[in-house]
Amino acid sequence: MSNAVEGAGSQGPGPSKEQIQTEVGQWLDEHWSVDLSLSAWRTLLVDGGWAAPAWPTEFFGRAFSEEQAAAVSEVFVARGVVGVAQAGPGRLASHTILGHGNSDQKQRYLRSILTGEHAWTQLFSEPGSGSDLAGLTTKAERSGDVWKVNGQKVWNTSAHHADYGLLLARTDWDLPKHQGLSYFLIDMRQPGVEVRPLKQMNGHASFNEVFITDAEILPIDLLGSEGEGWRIAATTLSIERQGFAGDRSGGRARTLVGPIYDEYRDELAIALEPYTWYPQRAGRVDLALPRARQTGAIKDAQVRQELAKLLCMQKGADIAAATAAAAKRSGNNEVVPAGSIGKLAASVIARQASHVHTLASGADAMLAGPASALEGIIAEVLVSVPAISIAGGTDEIQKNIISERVLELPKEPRFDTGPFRDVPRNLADT
Amino acid sequence: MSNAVEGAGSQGPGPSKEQIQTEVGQWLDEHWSVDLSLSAWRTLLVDGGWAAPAWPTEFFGRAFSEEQAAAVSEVFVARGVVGVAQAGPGRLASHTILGHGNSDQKQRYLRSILTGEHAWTQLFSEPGSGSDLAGLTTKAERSGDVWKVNGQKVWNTSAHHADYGLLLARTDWDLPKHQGLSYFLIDMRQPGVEVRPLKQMNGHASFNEVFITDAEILPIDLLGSEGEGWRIAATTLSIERQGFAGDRSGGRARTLVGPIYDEYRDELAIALEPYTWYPQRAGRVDLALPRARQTGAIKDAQVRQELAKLLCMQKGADIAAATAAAAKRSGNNEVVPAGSIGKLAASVIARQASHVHTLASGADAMLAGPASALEGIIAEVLVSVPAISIAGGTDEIQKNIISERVLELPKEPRFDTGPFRDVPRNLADT
Amino acid sequence: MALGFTEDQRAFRDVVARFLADKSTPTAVRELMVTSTGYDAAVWKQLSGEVGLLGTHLPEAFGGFGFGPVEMGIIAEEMGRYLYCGPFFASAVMAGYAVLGAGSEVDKLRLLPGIADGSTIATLVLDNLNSPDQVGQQLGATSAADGYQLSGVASMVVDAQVANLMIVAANTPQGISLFEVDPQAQGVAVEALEVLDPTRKLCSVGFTQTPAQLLGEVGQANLDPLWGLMSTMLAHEMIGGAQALFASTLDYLKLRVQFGRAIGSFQSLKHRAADLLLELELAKAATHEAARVLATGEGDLYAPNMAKAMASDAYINIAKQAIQLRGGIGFTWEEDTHLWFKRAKSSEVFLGTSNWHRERMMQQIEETADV
Amino acid sequence: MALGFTEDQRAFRDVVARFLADKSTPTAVRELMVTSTGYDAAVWKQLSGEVGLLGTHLPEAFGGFGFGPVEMGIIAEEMGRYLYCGPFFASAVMAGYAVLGAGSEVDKLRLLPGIADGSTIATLVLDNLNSPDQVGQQLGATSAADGYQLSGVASMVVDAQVANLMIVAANTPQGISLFEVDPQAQGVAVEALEVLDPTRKLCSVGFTQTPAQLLGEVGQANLDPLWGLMSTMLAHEMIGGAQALFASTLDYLKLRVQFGRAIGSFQSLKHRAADLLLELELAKAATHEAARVLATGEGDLYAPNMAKAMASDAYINIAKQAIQLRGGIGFTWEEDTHLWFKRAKSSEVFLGTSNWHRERMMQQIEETADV
Repeated sequence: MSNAVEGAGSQGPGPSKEQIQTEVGQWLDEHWSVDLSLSAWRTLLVDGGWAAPAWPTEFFGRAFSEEQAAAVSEVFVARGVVGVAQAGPGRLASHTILGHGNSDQKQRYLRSILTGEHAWTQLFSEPGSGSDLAGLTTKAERSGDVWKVNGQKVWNTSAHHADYGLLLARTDWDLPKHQGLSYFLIDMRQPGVEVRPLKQMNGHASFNEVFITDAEILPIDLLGSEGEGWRIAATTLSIERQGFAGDRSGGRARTLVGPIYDEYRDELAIALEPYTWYPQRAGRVDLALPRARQTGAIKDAQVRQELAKLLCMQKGADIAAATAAAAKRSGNNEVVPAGSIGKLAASVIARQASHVHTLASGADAMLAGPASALEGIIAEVLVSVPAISIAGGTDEIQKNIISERVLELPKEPRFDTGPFRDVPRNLADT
Repeated sequence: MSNAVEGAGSQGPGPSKEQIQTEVGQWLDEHWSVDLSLSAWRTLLVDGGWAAPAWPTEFFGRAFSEEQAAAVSEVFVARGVVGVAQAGPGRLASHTILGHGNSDQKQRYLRSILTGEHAWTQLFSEPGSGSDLAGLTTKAERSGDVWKVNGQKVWNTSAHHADYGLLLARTDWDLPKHQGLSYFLIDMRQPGVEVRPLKQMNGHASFNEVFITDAEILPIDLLGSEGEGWRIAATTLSIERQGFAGDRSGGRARTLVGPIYDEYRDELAIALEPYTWYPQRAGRVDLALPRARQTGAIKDAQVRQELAKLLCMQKGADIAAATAAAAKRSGNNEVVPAGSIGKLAASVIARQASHVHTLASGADAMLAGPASALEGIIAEVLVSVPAISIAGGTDEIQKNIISERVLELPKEPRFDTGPFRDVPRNLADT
Repeated sequence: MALGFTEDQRAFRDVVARFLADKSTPTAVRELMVTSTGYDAAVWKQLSGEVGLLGTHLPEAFGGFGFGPVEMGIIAEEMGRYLYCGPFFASAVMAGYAVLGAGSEVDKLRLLPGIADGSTIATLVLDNLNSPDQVGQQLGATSAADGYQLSGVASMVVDAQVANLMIVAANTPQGISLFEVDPQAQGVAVEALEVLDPTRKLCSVGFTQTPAQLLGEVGQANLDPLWGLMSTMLAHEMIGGAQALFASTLDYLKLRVQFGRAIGSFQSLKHRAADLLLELELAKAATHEAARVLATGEGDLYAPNMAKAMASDAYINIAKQAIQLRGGIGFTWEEDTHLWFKRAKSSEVFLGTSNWHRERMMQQIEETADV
Repeated sequence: MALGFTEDQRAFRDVVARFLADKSTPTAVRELMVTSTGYDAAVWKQLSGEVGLLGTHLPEAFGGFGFGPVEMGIIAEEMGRYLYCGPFFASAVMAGYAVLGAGSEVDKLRLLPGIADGSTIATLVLDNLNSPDQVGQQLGATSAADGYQLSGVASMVVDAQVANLMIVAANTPQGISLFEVDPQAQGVAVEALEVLDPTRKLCSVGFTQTPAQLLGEVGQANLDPLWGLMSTMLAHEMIGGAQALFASTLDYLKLRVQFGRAIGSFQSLKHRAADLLLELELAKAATHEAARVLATGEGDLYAPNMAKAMASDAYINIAKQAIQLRGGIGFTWEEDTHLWFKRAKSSEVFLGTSNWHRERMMQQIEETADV
């Protein structure tokens, strides 16, 4: 699925890379200072038109192509200049609004996303609809001049910092499930919205639950038309699948000196906090061999076999992904679609890595915390890996996708195509 | 499912074990001779009422209970007396006819099954209906005074020796699939029936294909009523699942001396021929450790692990089966039903055994035939094991049974409940 | 001894299960696992007094009930099922069997009645939990004027934080010996450790010239049979836990609806459940067999190794699937699945990995063959 | 060298595939596999002449085309896909690479042009097919007046029944050396063996004081790189076969109806297909990577080991499922699946099992680390 925003920005040839870099360089000479506050600097950036050069000219951008925008980023990175607020769900919000919002909505929301003034969260999943996202049951009903919303959301990253939410809710129960959903922009700072942290089995609380009770949304905050929710959500999900780079400073922000960097590092730390355990969730393949050497388990023939299997799978997956990417760049589509297969590979690899770490540690794997192996990293791997085959679409869903879309095997029979009102669902959702 | 025949025979207490054994002993003293021909001896047996003492008195039996019949067998085994023809599909035929036939059918068929004069085969499976047996498409249509049959059957053990067949055919295409089947006794020695051996990937030809073209069956050879076929087939299948003991002489027939034993051994050899590779199909777990010692692979840490896993599984399965059997004997039904689980275990064990044999042999596993490892047994294991998870109900079917009947998970949605005429099926079957 | 359980044994299991179902609820487990002692003293008292489980395996002469590994296995299995938090495994199983195996009559008379009635909470101090062959490398004993002195560190000791008796395996010039140590004695340092599985507390235990009393004869501690008994009991604990998780997961599959159908109607999940049942049933059979072998002395010497390897693999596979089949919910702290998952994970490496047990099994098969 | 294949390479693959699709049909395979020679001389002639594949990997100076392991891998992959029966692997791959690696310039000029144009059918005689470390235990060479004399037996030699040139690895006091032997020479005994996979013929080859000519320098035969090349080509053959079976199995799943639906609509079979695709894709990636590493000299030394281990596991898993998913039909002789199954099975143990290759890989990782 192509990115709605990048599509919008790719118009005409415009200035050359050199022209762009000269212009932005001069502008930075005049405006950039490490002594500015983050918000003051980003306001300058937005007003100067350099905040999001790939965006349309009407909305803070310059309608630059991907290459042209990259030329701008290059200069920013080279000079260690802090960019706009990019990390976390704000990016999902800006791209979705840019793709599907009306002018009023773009005017009201986009600027504060770029400056970082307002933070966002995504309100899609529910306890009763995980793999079956379109089966969600949060209700939005017109009541006089407003939409009244009731329901419960879950897996909401950064919801406790959010000012606004991207809300998917059911507005029509008589249509088939995908057709009865609408997409709203909801004010999180209202009494009907309660955010509670959701602790995971590994002790982290990267997500929240959000309880919505008679929360209100103005009609002007319906994104797109009523019933268009699923189509718009697809945009948000496709951007989410691209992942996000977090720090766009090329890593330099970590070491640069100046007040704005301090502020930026704080912002980044908050934005990245939910993801600190993600490398452990992936199994820390990088540590498998060193750890086996450290404990001496490398001398065990079983461990060698399991480690070799792990390294083989990792190598195969790396090459397969790189080959697919290279083929995509060169316009050759012979290669098997990489997304779901890569995700499935990541699950298998993480589980094998966890197995190897277990074998390499032996009884030491009973310990946890900073005093345990590799300052607790091994223990965190062991209790985090179960998440990788669930988050972002379970392995089962990936296998459905692979078998149906890649291998073209027949679809599962469906039991949820009639009016949503009549579709069997979880007791709690009725 | 209880055995229709044994149920029929279990009436009243009757004579004691001692009385029975005295009586049969005396009778044997008078009649048994190793110089008789097999058919002469079995005719005596049938006429004397000792051929099938558990059968009803009207049909060659004495209505003995299971224990009483066992008392008779005990004497036969002790004296090395040859019993009635028991091996192979004849047993399926006699038990099914006894359970569901009318008096005329019992009179016409049962005697020659006991004497061994007539051999039988089972004509159930078809190329287009394997796992889905009830989806068979062999047609039987009334045409004047006879049923005309057309279709193709497969996996018919001993069909090339058979005089008669147990035929399941569709007589009504407008009923749901299980209801449109009827059960026939068909004369195999007629022009419309062609039997061809079916060679397997391991080189054996244990089964046949049977091509039926305008074969004729008299109305008196419809077993039960029209449309009762599936119900009656269940009896045949339940007897088949009990397995058959082959040689009922307790192994003594192999060594005893006399003309009747020579004839008996020939009969047995023919009956057992299709099954010579069955131990290899099960993986020859018994040879895994000796073979690993023979090749020296026992010193390889990987082989030791895989071998240990194999022995663990085998031990677990043995104990589980023995525990289930003990519990069944003592009337304790707490234990998980053993059938499908045991069959599934056999598949897993055979595959692991094949893996161990492969590892233990290394490159020598490329060879086959009498000059290869263990006189070709290892090679036969490697190309026979794939059958164990297919024959007698695939692993997939066993898992359906376990998950639905044992674990009580919901059933698969069905697409074949309407009139059979409208059920999607294989191109060749339409 | 016949296969399967007698009626008495089944009734005994019911008693144990009812007690634990009442006392060791997930709520109780969650409360206890964050305490420093890790157990409920009142429940411990009932366990020893009213229900009388702690001396099940000990001869009546030493205050026990004179039952064998089968009955002890029943307790361990139910404790695993209900995730019992408390020093049963450390005191009754580990220390109890250690004293029973190595102690002199006098030692047993002195130590076992307390273990049996619960007034003593003992633990077994091993300086290696991977293999009996590696025990004794970190802990040494030297003979002193009035007995022995211990020095060294055991990096992981189960439930040492509540022990008032330590049975310590240490090396001597004559070989590995078992010693009795008072945790209050000079030079004993007990330090609680952060653990992956908070339902099984671990401490490091250090000794510095700590006075110790020899049990039995010096250098005569044979850890192999003890390891077999402990592994067999651990295997029971594991199949108990595996059964609990399997049952709760089946319930979830029947209840949870996605795409308009119970997820338990999806064939891939049904078949996975069947695969897990098979693995569980084989592991259960092997585990009960190990108890029977230990009780009767008849059967394969390596039955405990089989049991530990199979129970361990089955438990961890079921635990992984218990989370996976629940989706995101299964990864939350609120859901109870992770409590069993972590017990599965810690049990997987406690007293030797599956690989180690399989290797041990093959060694024993080959030794037997060489004779 | 970039990832993926160039347009030229893809076009080359098409040529090879079209040729084999035409010549190596299942019908042809079934006919050839029951002959004593095991190949079709006319096809062999076209293969060398018209299509010119046999010298793909040999330098132009020796009558070849000067391409590398990537192109050779393409041929091997397609041959595996179409189950080509003939001495390509023995002559071009095994003997060809052996001479290329160990022979002197003179040796190469004498031997390679014949291999390249197909007039020579060569084979490599190894007295052990499990590991290069075990080669030389059954075959020995002693120097004689006019060269060397060979004695001993190689129990399995690929396609020796049709070879008119043997390259023999034998032990000498200076170490393993390669020799050139005329199969017609004195003391050579070639005996056809009954094989599990009739598409790959094997013979035992015995030598009794057979005259032999040394290739290159005595004791300088380094079998490791040769083994890596052969393993990489075998891995290609295997992923080719695996792809053929996977594709035909998918077709079957879409076509076969049971219970009123295509069996490919059953979720457990769909998920199994997805699992197999994943395994296949990773094995393919690793196999193509091994060819690239050999072609460029850049990358992991143990890439061939990875390739053989992964291709082998993927092929045998797919082959097992190709039978299972076809049910009883898949077990019949008439159905073609078993032809590939048997090739998978023989490839699994040819040139080292997966376990051996993984162990070799770890040895190389550890050796590198020690430097």
